[in-house]
Amino acid sequence: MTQDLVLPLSLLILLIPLLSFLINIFFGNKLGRISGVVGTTILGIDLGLAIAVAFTKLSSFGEIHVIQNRFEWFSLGSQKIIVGIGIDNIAAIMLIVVTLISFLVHLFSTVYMEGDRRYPKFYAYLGLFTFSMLGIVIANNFLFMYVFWELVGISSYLLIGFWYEKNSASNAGKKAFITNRIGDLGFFIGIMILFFTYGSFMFEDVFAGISSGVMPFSNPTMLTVAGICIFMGAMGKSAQFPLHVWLPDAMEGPTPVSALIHAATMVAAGVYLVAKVFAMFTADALTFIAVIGTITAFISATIALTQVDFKKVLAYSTVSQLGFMIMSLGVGGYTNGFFHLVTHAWFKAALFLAAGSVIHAMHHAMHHMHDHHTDPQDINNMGGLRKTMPWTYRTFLFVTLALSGIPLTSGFLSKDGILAGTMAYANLTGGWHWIIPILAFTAAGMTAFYMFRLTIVAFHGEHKTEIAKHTKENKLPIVLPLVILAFMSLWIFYSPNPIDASKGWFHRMIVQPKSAVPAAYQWSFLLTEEAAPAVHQTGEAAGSTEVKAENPHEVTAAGHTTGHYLNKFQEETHHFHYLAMLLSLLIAGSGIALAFAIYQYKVISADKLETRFKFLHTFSLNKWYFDELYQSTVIAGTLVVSKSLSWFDNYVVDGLVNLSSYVTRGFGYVVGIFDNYVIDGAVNLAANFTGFCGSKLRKLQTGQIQSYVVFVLLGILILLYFFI
Amino acid sequence: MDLITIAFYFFGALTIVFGAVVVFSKNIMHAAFSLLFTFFGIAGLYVLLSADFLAITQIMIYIGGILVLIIFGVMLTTRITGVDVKTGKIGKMQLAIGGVLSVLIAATLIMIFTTSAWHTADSKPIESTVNEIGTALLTNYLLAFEAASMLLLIAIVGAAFIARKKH
Amino acid sequence: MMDISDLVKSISLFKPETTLIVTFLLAMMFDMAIKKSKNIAGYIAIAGLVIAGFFLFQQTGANYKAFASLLVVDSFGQFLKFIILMSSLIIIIFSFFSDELHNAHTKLGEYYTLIIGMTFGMFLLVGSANLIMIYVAIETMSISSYVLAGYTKEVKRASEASLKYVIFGAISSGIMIYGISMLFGLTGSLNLFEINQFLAANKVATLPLLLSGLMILSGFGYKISAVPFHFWTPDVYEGAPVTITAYLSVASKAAGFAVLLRFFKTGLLDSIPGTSEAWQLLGNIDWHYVIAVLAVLTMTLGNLVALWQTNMKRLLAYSSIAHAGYLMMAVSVMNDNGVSAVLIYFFFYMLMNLGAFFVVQLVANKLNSEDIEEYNGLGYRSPVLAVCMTVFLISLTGLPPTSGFIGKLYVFSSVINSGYIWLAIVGVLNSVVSLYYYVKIIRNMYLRDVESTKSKLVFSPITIAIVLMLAIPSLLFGVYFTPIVEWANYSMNIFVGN
Amino acid sequence: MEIGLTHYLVISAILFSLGLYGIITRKHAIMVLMGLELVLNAANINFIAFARYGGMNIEGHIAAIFVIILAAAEAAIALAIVLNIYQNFRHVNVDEVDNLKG
Amino acid sequence: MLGTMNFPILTWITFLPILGILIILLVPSGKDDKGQELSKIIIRWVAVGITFMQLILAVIIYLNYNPAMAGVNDLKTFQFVEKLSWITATLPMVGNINIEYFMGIDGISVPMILLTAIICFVAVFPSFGIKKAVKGYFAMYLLLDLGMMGVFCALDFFLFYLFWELMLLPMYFLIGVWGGPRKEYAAIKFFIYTLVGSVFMLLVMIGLYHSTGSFNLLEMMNAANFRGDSIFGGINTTIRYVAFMGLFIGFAIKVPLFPFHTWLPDAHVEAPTPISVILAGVLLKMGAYGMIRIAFPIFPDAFGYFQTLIAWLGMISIVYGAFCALGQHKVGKRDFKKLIAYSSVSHMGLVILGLASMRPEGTVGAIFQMFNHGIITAMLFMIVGVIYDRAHTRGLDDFGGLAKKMPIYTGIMAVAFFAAIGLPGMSGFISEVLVFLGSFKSYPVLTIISGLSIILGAAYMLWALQKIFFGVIPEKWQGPWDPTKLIYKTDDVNGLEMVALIPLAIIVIFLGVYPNPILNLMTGSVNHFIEIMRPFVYIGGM
Repeated sequence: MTQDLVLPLSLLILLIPLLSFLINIFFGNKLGRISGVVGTTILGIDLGLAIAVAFTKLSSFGEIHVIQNRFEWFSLGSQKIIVGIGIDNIAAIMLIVVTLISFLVHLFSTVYMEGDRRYPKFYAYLGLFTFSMLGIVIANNFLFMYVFWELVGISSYLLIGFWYEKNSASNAGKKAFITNRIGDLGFFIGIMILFFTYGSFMFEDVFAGISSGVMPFSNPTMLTVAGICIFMGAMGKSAQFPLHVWLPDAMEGPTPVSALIHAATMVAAGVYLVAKVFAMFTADALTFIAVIGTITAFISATIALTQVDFKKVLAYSTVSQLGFMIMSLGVGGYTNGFFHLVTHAWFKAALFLAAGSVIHAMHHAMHHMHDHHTDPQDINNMGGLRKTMPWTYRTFLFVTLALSGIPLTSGFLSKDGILAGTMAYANLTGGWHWIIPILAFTAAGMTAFYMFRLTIVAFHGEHKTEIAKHTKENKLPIVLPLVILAFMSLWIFYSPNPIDASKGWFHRMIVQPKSAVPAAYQWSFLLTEEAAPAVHQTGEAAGSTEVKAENPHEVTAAGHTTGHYLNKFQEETHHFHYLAMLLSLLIAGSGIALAFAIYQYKVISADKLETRFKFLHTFSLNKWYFDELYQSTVIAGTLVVSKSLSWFDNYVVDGLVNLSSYVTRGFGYVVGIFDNYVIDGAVNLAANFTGFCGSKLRKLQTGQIQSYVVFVLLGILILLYFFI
Repeated sequence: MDLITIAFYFFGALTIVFGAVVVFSKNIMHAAFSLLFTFFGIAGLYVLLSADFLAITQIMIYIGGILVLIIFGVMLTTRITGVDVKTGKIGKMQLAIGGVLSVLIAATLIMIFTTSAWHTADSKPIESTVNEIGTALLTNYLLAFEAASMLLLIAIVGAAFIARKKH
Repeated sequence: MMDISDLVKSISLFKPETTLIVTFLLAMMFDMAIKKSKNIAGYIAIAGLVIAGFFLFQQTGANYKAFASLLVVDSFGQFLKFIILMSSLIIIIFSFFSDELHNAHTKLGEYYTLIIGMTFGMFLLVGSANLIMIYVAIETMSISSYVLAGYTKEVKRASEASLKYVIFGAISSGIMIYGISMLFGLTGSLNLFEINQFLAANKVATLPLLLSGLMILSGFGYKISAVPFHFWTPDVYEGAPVTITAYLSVASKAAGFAVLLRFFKTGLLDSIPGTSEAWQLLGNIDWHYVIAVLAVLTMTLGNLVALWQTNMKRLLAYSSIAHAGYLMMAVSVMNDNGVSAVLIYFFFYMLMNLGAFFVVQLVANKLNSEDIEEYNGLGYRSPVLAVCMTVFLISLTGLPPTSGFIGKLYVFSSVINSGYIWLAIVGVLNSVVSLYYYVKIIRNMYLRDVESTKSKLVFSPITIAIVLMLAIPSLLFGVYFTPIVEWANYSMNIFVGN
Repeated sequence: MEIGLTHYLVISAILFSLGLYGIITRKHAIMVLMGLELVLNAANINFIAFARYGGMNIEGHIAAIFVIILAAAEAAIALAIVLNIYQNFRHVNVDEVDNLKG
Repeated sequence: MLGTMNFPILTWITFLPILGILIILLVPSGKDDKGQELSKIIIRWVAVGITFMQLILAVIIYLNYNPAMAGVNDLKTFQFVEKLSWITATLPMVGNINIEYFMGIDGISVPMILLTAIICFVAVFPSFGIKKAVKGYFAMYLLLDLGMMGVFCALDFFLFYLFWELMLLPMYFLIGVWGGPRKEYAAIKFFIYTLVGSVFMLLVMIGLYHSTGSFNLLEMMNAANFRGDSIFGGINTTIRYVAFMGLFIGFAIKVPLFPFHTWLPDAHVEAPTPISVILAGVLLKMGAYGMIRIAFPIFPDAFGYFQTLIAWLGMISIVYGAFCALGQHKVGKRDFKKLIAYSSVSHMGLVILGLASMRPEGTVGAIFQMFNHGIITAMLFMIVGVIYDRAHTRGLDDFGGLAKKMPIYTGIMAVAFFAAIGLPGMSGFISEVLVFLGSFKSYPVLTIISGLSIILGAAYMLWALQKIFFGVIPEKWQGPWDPTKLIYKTDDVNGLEMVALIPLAIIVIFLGVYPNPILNLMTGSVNHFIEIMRPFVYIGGM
């Protein structure tokens, strides 16, 4: 495939899902059951194309930074609105991620959504979503980014609220959309600042502008502000603290949707955005990003510890992992952050689809038993599914390992890189920044714990209910995607070395872009050794269709030992690589062990722990007093944090969100009252006053002629003395 | 004090006193007859102002015409046979307002009359005005004179129509 | 002193008025002679008016101080005389269709006769240039109108109207004549031209001049219903027969404005050459301001009180007070532009106001009521009439594309051109207020009682034709008004002598 | 003190005010008309006085004559109307003739 | 090319409704029920025919319009110009009074003419539901159409004013006769409110006439034409500021801009569906159009003086309108139309903000927003009309779960709602973005605050969407239709409604993807306009 074909094909990839949308929305009712097949087929074609394009890009043109075009969307006379599409390496990989997961979800849904009244519509929405998501992927400018950003939001809204008969579903959809819009506002303000300053929406123009030293409002702080504003968009989409509240609610949507949108792709869009515009973030902005990511990762991990809803656990886990990615990008670990995005996409999609599989099976069992009250998503109703659903269990277990960061999985590779990056970062910057790796490691440990808690409670042991006993393994269209996704979580896809990804193709292809921010406002350790020329090249090439970035191979060739790394940070990361690996293995291992101890082998009774935590003095009477006390300080302490953070999340953060929504609505109410009574009141008052004057003046007309004469005479006298 | 002065004060007093009786009297017949004296006083003032023709006209038209008309009016609209020739009670408020207003107007007018300079000229030798008036009415004021005749015609037609009983 | 040639010329220029006198006499005689015809006097009156109109037309271009300066014949007067003539004509035609009048009397001889008499009085008033002449003319028209207002004499409210009118009118003219006597005392003359010369040559005391001016204004003001001389207006308009109400609201107002303008321009204009932009008035009194204040009072009171009216005639009475206010705004600028605006406004005002009253009359014929509630659903009961009424009301409000808007346009134009922005603002706000009560009628006609079960009202085609003949020009002049403007511009020069 | 213009004017002013007072305060319509006559006569005194002291200006006399004529005509009409009121209301109290108002 | 022909196309497009009115008035009303029904049908289709012909003329104008010619203040570059002497009379002080029949269009008016033609055409179809006094209704409808078209074509202030006022009465009747329960109040409120605005305009118009000796708008835009001693002569004088404010308030009432907006919710709530459509679709645009065409270029100095205030008012309108719409879920009866009415306040505030920015992006965005808001809000009101026809209620609480019963309707509705909240792919997005981009350059802080509307808009629109379409269908919707028992009809949209709605939806989406057909029309004119204003205005930033 030649380079010229890449863009037309990308466009085709973008538009094919739209076709699916159009077919299903307009002819869905006629197609009926076939719409699923149509959608899946179309996505299959799309996937094929995406693979072709991505392979072409990565294999043949890997050294070309981005293959892109630019064209005028519309013009305002002299001011032209230039947009375009572009495929760089991360876009190429994202193409595969999106189309593959979308394809698998399509496939999965043919069974899962079977029998739904709005089956064709579901496929239509999926098509719309895929279209929008692909649009984000291939956008090479802020405007398109924003356009598809919004479209993704709306398709997410439609899909979350797909079962709109449930109030909770439509509420969740609304909440998701509006929370996202808050982030989008920031995003939009950021775009305005950049457009205002650099006169273009194109990434390359903006970066060129920044590197030439032009600052928004001639103030470098404003560049940080612009960066944070752009990042706000990512916070909304990627459910970062404090805008993360919508994601757990979004689980009201059908589970395949959760897999596609709220696990693998859409929520990753924020991370993708940060990666795309990584070059424009200043040191301050990056710090902000890192802190937000860390907080998110930690808080949601602790919350996930105690959730009982199958999907909620996964949802918080997703938030937590997104936090990891954002954190990684924030500390400067560009490659690892994006790497985690990709690996996470596979195994989190697998987890959700597995969850879907379980729920589907539970539903069927309930249906079979004529039970309509049990919560099919409560893990305490499951248990022992290992026996009834072996394939689901196996894949689930494997991807759980991946998520927990156990060697031989992709998750191990990416998470390890992130953790090393945080340590490198803390080491380079020092001070309170050490909190970031500490929290990151804690969160990683908790991840392992809660994932295994989930696995054990749901799949191991005995059937906790009759329903669980009656579950059956699902059909192939459900199982196959699980297997494929689990398979994708093997280390081998990314690096030949199961413990070090840096030698793999991924790290070779995904190279941290050169920061466009002038050195004064950027971490010194993120700056590449050689500076100016590459930038100029970018600037000159602004008009052409493609831009050659600095080629890492050339650097490697030209440089020597330290020059192997692009910058100080990568070098430092490499130093911490093994330490981080060791630590993370240790922590993950103990997490898993603890989970097994509590839930599998019941060495420590979870119930008792909770009870004793609540009634501490009864604990003291217990004969395993010391033993338990020792144990409980760790676990119960964690529980306390978890509970309180969960409470905090539910009541304070969510409460704040709700409060702000109440305040907003209340304000709306007050404004409404104000409008009714003050503004309109003033208008009516003027009218009434006029009428009042009229009614008073009318009294002069007494009907008695003599009083008229009095008025005339008085009038003359008054006029006389008035005009004298 | 010469005769003219005495005459002025006499006629002036006649005019004002009876004028006051006209407006203050409770009995309408008293008022009507007081009006006669007022008109007479005014005619006297005219004489003092060398307006001989006007004085005669005043007596003839006003006393002879208008006043008789008024008395007829009184008689036609008031039940003579009854005792109700009084003009009825008037609200105190109305009286007060009327009083204050009249006093204000009088004060204003007198203030203006006493302080302002009026167009004055040396008088020509005084002779009978009849000639001059006659000439003026048929030359300079011919149109007004004719118009007045038209007006009287209209008034006759109108008054006759209104006063006529239903046919 | 008047010489013979002056007299001959004067008499030749007096032909329209002479015609009216002859008509008056003929109408009276024929009415007595021919008993059978109810409207014979009316037909004669129409003929007389037409002939008078012809003679009036002949005077085009004349500029003459007739009858030893008692009367001025000029194009300004000619315009307003035409207005008066036309409204007399229209009113007589209206009267043919007035059930109110025909039910009250078997014969209407005096009625038509008095209308001619009143027309005669107004003709005199329009041309008068002598204070005595003005007094005589005002009395001539007043005396006719007192009788006409109470023409349906068995009707209580008509007789009440007539009483109030006569008392108020007599007192106003009494005050006016007292003012005239003071002006005479100040200037030693009754002739406006001589007064003008005297004032130009001598300095007179301000206070008596102001007082006499205000007292004279009370005489004019009562004719044009300016606040505070307006009090008779609502009561008399409500009580009088509709035709007379309409007549009073147009013709006698026209005469009043004529004399008002002539008094100021002829009597008080400082005729230094080249001051046609804005009249400099003699006597150290800011008459612009006086009239402007009266204008504001007049239109504000008229509009505000009109808001509360439920009787159509009374409502239109207050509306006519308000319109007097607008007109006075144009008077207050005291320049030729203002005069032109008054003339233009008057022409359109005649069309729309007479039209509105005629509709009131027709409705009253059928429904025996002038209550605004009776108009409910009129738009469905008699579509053509209601549409025409809407045109008149919109025109009275002064919205395009009706002629009323053009009138307002010119009035505001003259005001703004003279820099009285505040006055213009008060004026437009007033017209907003006026919208409310005019629209109230439209509302009743169309918005109320929509699916009415009441029967359709059928009017004779000829009455509909008459209404249309007033409504269509009201609309047409709203989009093409050049002839009227040209005519008014031709006529705006008030003859001031040499 | 020499009797001058002002003396007459003062009489006129008082007469004028008296007339107005009568108009304002009397109930009986004919009394109101009498007040009106006083007003007109006050004006006439002015005319004549100004004529006398303004160089025997005959215009003042003419004016006075017209006032008298018109007063007569007006009185005739007014009385006719008052009679008509009497026919309709059976009284002539002007302040009670107030059906039209507001 | 038609543009060079002598065919007076503007006259035709403006006065075509007269023909329709005449035909309608001549249609006999029919003797019996059948005859009456027939006459109603004829009247309706006459209206369809006339508006369709207008639409065709508008398209012809559009196709023959040359975007390269700017117009604004330059007679030579105006197109389809018709200039005839209309009123000439001599006046003593100002010389000749010259009123011209002067029509012509430039890039600012073409989109508006197109919009008017489209909206008037589609709004005829919901009018088929009008049952009483059909003849009067359509006569008034066409008269309104005439007035609106005329406003956008006129280049003579007098002519403009004539058309401007011409719309008042038909609108009064259309709301007052065919409106809802409080129609009288709403109608008179509309009437008086707008009259207050236009009388000030009248005064300024007269003043301008006296200052320039002409009613020609283009001449008024040239400072050289003002006589030095005239009231509006000179520059930066207080009287010019006052006059500008007079004009501005006159137009702001129509827009409607906070705090002159309170007539709008009432008028919308009470007006029948097609009239709401026209009101929101075209009438509101006239205010903003008047500002661009008259107030700003004639008083550029005063505009510069008040620019920041205007931007503030725009911002307040945006946020305030959005809050009021949001507040609708608590205040009084939750009326669907009121919600949309307030959203109009918010969206039109955006237009003002864009204009106040005096940037090409902002101004083009503002005009495009006028066009888009016209189309989108027209859709929204028709959508309300559809359920109102079925349920005879607009209370948001009366609905629920309609998505199940009326899927097509829900689809169209979703398009309209998403367009209203500025979703990309819909035309509203483009204009919103352009306005914000422009205003951010001049007024960054105000723009950011205005950005709140992005969130609030989503909040109230989605809330309404949820109320109506999601959840379960209330009891009263189930079972056969019976208005007496509050059981509503739940047929999906019918053909007639589709004819009205689908074209609009297509326009919205098409322009959202490819806005050039409209943007290209106006860029030339807008840039020229900005150039004229440039010396006087604050353009902020860098």
